[in-house]
Amino acid sequence: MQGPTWSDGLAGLLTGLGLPDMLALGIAYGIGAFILVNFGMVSALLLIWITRKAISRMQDRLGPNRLGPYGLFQTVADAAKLISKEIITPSQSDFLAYNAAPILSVFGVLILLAVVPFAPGLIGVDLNIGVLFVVALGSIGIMAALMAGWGSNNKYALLAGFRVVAQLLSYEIPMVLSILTVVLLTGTMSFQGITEFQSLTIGGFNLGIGWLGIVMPAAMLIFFISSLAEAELTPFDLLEAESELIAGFHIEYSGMKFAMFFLAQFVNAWVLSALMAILFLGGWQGPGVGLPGIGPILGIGYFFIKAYAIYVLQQWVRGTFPRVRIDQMMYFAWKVLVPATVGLIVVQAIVQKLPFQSPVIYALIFLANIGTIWIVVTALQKYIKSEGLRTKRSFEPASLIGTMQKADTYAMY
Amino acid sequence: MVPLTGYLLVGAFLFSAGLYGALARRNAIAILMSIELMLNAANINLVAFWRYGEAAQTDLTGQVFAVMIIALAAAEAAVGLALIISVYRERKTVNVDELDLLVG
Amino acid sequence: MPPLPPLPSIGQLVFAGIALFTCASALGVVLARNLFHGALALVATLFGVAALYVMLEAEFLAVSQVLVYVGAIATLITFAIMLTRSMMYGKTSPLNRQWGKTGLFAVMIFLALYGFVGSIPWADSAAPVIADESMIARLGEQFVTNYVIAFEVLGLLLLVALVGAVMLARDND
Amino acid sequence: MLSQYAFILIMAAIALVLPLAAIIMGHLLGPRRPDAVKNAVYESGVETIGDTWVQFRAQYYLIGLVFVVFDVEAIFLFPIAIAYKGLDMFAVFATIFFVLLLVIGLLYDWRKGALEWQ
Repeated sequence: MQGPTWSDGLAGLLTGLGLPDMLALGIAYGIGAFILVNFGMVSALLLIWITRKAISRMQDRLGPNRLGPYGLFQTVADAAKLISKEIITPSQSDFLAYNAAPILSVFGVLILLAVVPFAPGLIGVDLNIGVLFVVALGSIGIMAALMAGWGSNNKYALLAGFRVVAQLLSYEIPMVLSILTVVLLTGTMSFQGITEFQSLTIGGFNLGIGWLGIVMPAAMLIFFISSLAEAELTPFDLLEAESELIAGFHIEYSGMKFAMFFLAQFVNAWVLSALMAILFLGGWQGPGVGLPGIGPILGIGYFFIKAYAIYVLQQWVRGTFPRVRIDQMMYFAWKVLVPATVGLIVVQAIVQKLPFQSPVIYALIFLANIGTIWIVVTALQKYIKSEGLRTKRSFEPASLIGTMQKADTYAMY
Repeated sequence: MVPLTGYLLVGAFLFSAGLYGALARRNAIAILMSIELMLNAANINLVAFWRYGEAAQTDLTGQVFAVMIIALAAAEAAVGLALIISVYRERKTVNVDELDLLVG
Repeated sequence: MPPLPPLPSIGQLVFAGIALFTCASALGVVLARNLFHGALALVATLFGVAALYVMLEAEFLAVSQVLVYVGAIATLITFAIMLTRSMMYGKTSPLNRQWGKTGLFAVMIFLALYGFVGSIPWADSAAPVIADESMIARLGEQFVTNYVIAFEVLGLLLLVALVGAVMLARDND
Repeated sequence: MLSQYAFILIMAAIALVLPLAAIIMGHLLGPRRPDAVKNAVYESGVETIGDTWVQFRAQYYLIGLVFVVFDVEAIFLFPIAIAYKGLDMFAVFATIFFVLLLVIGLLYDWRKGALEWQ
């Protein structure tokens, strides 16, 4: 749209070699898509390594350190091991659903990389509806989880599949609505448009720190929390609670098929952190991206630093927090996050129509965000207090008799 | 460019398939899925006529109605499936030819 | 010897592929014995229809289709299938007694539509549109200006659906 | 615009083929010695009785229900958000009224306890 893009450049190069326009563009697209997909699959190895290192440091361990520098090649060895493992297909599994699920789950994540802007002009395609594209294709993962759970003909897998869907559905709403606050302010759904909105030009020099996360911290926080839930990371990893569900919906998968689910999960976490970097932390924006020549290279650097930093932050949260119960998970999504985001949207919609200069409007939006955070924190404190009281009561001997009810009233599925 | 006939034929096929499913299946959920097919057929026609209309650039009526039908289908599916679940709880079946409360 | 028809363009080939995929999945929906497979076929059909919207340059509709139909309605249908345990592993026929007559009727309807569509000289090509962001903006504007009544009524309908369906589907305990 | 989606189409094809190729590789490279016990469904070593059916709660359906309604709301709000700068006050109030209608629904379900996980 604005400025040259990589596909134009590559196609131009190919037409220069004497190829017809259509074919040149097709080849350029093919190369670009192939690189992007492979980037996704290979970066999963790096992401798994980062995860292991981060978690082990938090638990006072060393993590992988044998193979290669800092154990970098450990995940490569793991991949080689997984590829040479036997693929066991449980009897009575449904052929279609069982085999399509791992492929679809990877597909649904890799296709999202097509709209992630890495630098100015370096984005797979800058769709007009980029934001909604990401949200919509997230539903492939939901279907894949249901297919895996049902297809493997295992009670625990189906149960976990149901839990996955319930959780992903619940947290998709706050996520979509927090994205809506960004779209409401920027007035565009294309990722490059949103990124360019976050520049801060002073005296002709692009400082690139007009990040939306500064103006709307509450929306950013809500997005981060929902992205944790969407990526099935620890405070919300009750879908894979090993003590209850053995391993989650992919319990019956082994070898490469299991690896596909694993890969999808890690790449999904990274894509979500990249999204947060784009929407709230300026994506490739940073000091000096407006400069000719060096600008795009700086942009790639800024983007990857931000995305990986948020990824590490996710792992930090994962290594720190305990797991929530399913009723707490639902409570948090529907009774805290959704009302908070809806309130935020209504307030922001009114504020943006007030007859003030834009700095005043930004200040008002910021105040609304702070207010939202305060309300949420107060509500949570109250909830945690009552929860603590309940836990304490349930350990008192008198109430022990009260808990001996019919088992089904306590069942959590 | 694909002629308008192509889209209309796809729509006609989806509609006929949905009609068959809605009338011939026994399971209430299958009937609901067939109805979704028919709604989709209508939507394809709306969007195709919008695109091939005189003023596709300015007159977005076709698209507006298609979005509204999508929303309508969502409400319809939500209530319909809730009804089916509720019926299942009472009668332990969702086969429509076994739901004959009104037959003496 | 009549002149050969012109070679199909890439767009026409892609359209043919999508149309075949959509129609085949639609047949899968109504013919599948296993209801879960039917639901999967429905998801495939909905994706096919979304691809048709993209070919018609209505990208916002395509993405709404995926978001609402695949993300929400198909999931609801799957939930309902599992909650009512209506899988039917081929033990009983998925069709009722009148399937033969109905099939004939559906085929006749399709043939009638086919004849009707084929008999009218529709436009072979459409004027190019610029389907950029301003078109989506105009769509949004239409919701709250020209079609504001329909929009609010739809909001009311969704409210009623939310209240009514929840009351219907709750466990009564 | 259509050329953008050509990229998506190409990428979708590659993103489908590569995982498939990886799984086929796994099938080719790995050993293949199935037996009855290995292929049995793993349910913590307990023999599986009956089919997969567990009694699920309607609660899952209720979550899906509320989700559907809010999803539809989002579909309408995104184009309005893009057009927002050019809208007049009437349109703004129409939008807010639409949102509030659904909030009423959410509050009703909240009061009726449909959002509790019993």
